[in-house]
Amino acid sequence: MAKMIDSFLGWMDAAAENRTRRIADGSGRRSFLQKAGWALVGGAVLPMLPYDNSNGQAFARGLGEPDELPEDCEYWRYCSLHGSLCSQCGGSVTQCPPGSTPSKVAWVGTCRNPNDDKDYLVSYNDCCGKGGSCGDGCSRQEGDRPGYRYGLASESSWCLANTDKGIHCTVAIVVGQAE
Amino acid sequence: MAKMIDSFLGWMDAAAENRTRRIADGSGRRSFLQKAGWALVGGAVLPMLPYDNSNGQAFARGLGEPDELPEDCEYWRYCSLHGSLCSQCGGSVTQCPPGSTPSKVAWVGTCRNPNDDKDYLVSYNDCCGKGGSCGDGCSRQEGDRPGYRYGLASESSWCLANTDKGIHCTVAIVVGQAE
Amino acid sequence: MAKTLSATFGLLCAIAGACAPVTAFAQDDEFVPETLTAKAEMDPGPNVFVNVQNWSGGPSVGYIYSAEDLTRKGSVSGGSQSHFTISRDGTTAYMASGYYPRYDSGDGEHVLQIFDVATNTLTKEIPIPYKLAQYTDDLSLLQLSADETFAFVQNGTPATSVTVVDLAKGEVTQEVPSPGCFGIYPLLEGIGFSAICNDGAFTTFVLSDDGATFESQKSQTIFDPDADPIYLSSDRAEGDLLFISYHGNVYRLSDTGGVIKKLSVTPIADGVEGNWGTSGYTVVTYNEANGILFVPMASEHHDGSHYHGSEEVWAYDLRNKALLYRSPLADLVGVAVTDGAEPELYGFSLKNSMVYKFEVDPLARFAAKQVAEHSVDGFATTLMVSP
Amino acid sequence: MAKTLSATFGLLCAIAGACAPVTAFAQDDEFVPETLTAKAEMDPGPNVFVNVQNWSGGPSVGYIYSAEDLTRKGSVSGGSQSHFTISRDGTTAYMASGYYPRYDSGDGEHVLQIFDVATNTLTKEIPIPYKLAQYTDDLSLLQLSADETFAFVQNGTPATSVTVVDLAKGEVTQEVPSPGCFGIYPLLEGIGFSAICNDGAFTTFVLSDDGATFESQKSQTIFDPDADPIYLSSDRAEGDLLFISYHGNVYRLSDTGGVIKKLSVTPIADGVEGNWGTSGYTVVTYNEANGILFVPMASEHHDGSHYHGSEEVWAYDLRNKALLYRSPLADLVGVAVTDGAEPELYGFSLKNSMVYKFEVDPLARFAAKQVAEHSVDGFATTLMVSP
Repeated sequence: MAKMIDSFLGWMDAAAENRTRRIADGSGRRSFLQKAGWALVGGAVLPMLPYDNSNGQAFARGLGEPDELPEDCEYWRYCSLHGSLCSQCGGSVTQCPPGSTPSKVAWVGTCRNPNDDKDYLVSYNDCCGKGGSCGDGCSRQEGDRPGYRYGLASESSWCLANTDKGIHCTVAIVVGQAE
Repeated sequence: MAKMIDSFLGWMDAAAENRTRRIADGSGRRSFLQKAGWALVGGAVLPMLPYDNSNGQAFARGLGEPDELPEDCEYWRYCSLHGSLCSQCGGSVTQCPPGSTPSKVAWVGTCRNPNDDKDYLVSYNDCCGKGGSCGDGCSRQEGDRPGYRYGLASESSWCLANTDKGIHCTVAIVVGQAE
Repeated sequence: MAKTLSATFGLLCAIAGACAPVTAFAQDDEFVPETLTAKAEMDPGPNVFVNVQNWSGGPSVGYIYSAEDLTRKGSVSGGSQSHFTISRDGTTAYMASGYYPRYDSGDGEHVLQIFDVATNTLTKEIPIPYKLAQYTDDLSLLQLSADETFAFVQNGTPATSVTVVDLAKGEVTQEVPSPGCFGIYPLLEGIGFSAICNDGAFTTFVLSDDGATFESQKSQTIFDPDADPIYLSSDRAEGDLLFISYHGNVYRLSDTGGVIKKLSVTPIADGVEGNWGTSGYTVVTYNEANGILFVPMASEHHDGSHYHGSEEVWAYDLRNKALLYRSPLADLVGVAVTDGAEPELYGFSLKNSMVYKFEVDPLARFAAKQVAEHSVDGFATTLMVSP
Repeated sequence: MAKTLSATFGLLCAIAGACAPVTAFAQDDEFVPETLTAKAEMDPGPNVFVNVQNWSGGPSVGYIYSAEDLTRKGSVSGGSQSHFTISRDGTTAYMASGYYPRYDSGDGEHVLQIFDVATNTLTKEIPIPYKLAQYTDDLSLLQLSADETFAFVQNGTPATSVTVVDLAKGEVTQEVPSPGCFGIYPLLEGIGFSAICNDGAFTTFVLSDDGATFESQKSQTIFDPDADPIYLSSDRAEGDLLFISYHGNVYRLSDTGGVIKKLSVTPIADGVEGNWGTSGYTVVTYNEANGILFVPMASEHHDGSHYHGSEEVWAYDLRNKALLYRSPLADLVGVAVTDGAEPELYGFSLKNSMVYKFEVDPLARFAAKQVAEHSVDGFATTLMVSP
């Protein structure tokens, strides 16, 4: 645990600073902020396919994960999760249930993958635009901080930047390696 | 129980017919229907004071009731209740909680009063226009019928004729004696 | 160092603060970041639908479970106090519900929504008169015409009427007055339906092909609403309509010829000790292949107990008028059985917030035992099974 | 006997059918029918307010209990994901919340609502920018200025800012950008507030008298958000601000002079075996008369456990830096204590859905024991006590 927090702190400080500086590409703070703002709205920076019929099997590349992923709160990538599992209501670990919309913004956790003993950055996106409950809730919230560090704030709705607000469940996307 | 049902049936049939005919005052079915419709919308026929600060002590006249009224589902006048008790959330047996609005329409039950061993007609009005739950729910529903006898249908919202729909709790008003 | 920040600059800063963690990803070559998607379609296969009505000012939900193992596959959501049905082939779902923008005050609107089941998406929303019955759901409160071109929606203000919706055009064709009558039981041919009336008769409404006009016929007295009231719940048996009373009497009715006729009344609890009565909401479900009616029942039933949960589910052979088996399935308030030779029975419990699947053995007098379950959050009284 | 009914006639018939039972009343002379009313005002006396946030698309509710015995006296209801506060005298309640007419899709609006507590009625509704923080409630997310003429509302889109509302005029005077900062801690004089920022500093915003402009000052670093993060929860102690960290370190801060200064840091769990940490949401409450801080605490605290329920509530003498008593009050996530010589402590449990009253004995090292309880339905993280 201590090591993960250390890693997390490192990522929040120098490492993240370095990386974001690289992304910013030296084109000025204001320009970077605009880009970052866009990236944020675009959803966890990564290209987001609108629909996916792979049943969530298209992931786990390079993570050394088993074929069958666990569905309980103790699954490693749920370390900072605060929400209900989309895998229990028609989605998967990385897929929103049919008819719901991934949140444009997310909070982030740093979780230790027991399969390769490395720390990964995990983006926790809410699936939005659908009423009703999903499955069991998880509240591990490791690394959670109040809104003064909003990017780590698991107590916020993350459908807040979507037009359709209804929070249905939460997915956990491995978006990077923590150094 | 059997006696109450008998009484209830009697009231639904000849007795009610006689009474409603008297109310109708011989001025024609269509006219009666219009009056009845008005009475219905006016709230259990009876004059309704908009506000009352008597703490619900203004009732129990002629019912032989004790000063302190019980708050549980087994209280005699709750025989057909299906809802939560307004007395548990700021109202009383006959009073909607502050800031809520009595329903304009109601379903009716026939309950045996153990204090005088008589059967009474009880109007169950929802208190409307307020969100959130009240206290414990009661579901005695004696005499309940499906919507084909809507005036006895405890499975309906009875805020349905109010502008403000939110159902908060239900009161039980003794409006008449059953014969 | 007092300073005045411009709003624009401040907002951008804040976004950067929020997204810095998100924008950081690894440079490691072997790692490929995952992508976030929405699943395009539910997994195929037969489904169980449970309509969870929201009575607290929030969204109602049609939850969709695999009929195989009750895995939750998806859901569709609408407004408050929903009524719900599906097309015969299970590919389309319909929900009539109310939206009250201020929850507890002011005006609202009532709509009929049409959903594509496979994708769980809303495909059409049709405004309907602001008269929708705000009533515990029963399958009889939202029904389709025999050819599934019209929807019939129960109104209650508390005056009762039925809104007729042309599904292709997406518009209301008329409001059929049905004073003192309630429940919608569509005819098997043509555009029309019957309704239960307050005097124990039924009225049958036959509509014109365009849904714009109607003629009605009232039946003889079918049941005694005082002495032997029937539930709204109904199912078809070899083309006839089945109803059941609080006291466990099965009414078999014909609706051919534009009027309801009573074919038989079968007391299923006669001769059974313990004062048994029907118990629940969706209490009538019939397996066609074997002619077996499944009914949730409770002993020592009394005035007011008719919506309580079951003690047992009875398998009653309606062709041979024989009670075959009493399965000890407690706390159910709704049951639905498939029509095949090997019936599958589903049920749910409000008390336990659970939907269940039961295996029924035709060789063991249609005894039922639980084989799967899944939690259901909320207030539900109806369920349906699709192919 | 086919017939066509006119809609008008049908509806009237239906009304008659529905109301016939209602219109029937007795002819007996001695019987006086009861009247149906709404209670005009709550019973007088001090109150406990619990804000139940609705995250499921329905109304949030400020539940009002008698501070005497926790009898439920009333409630006020608003939109989704409410933030809530009351005036110093307890006569006025404020709720900032969101209305989303379609619950799960489309636009909505954010409003600040003002309620008269005595009558439980809405007296004013003020539209605010569609940026309200959709965040687990904390008292710091909706606050009043010292003189109660302005309200400060926390925004989060996730960019953070504060909406300033002139309560008399009923309008928004400005949106103060507070990038990377969160929480509103009003100054004791003038129109202004401080906020906690992402680098462990605070920023203090001093507004003009008309609320239309501001100046801001950033403090030195006050805490380490990585190593010793503080909760949003706060209370005043002799005019100073108290915060507490996940690890049980009390930060005592001054906000006089328009900037936050650190006065002291007091670790309340130092030397106590069992790796104790703070546990809950509303975790900082201070009794002025005796200088006692009450904090819900849990042993073996770890990363992610900071919002769990308490194992104990600690009475800590902040003037003498002494842990006086550890009351075994389990599962609390929020506490509030009165300021008098004989403190009354209130708390609630999400796990048990209960609000509790505890008697605190100043002669027994401020040990607390339960004297009343009442159920609370829903998700609540904040509570307040009024005179």
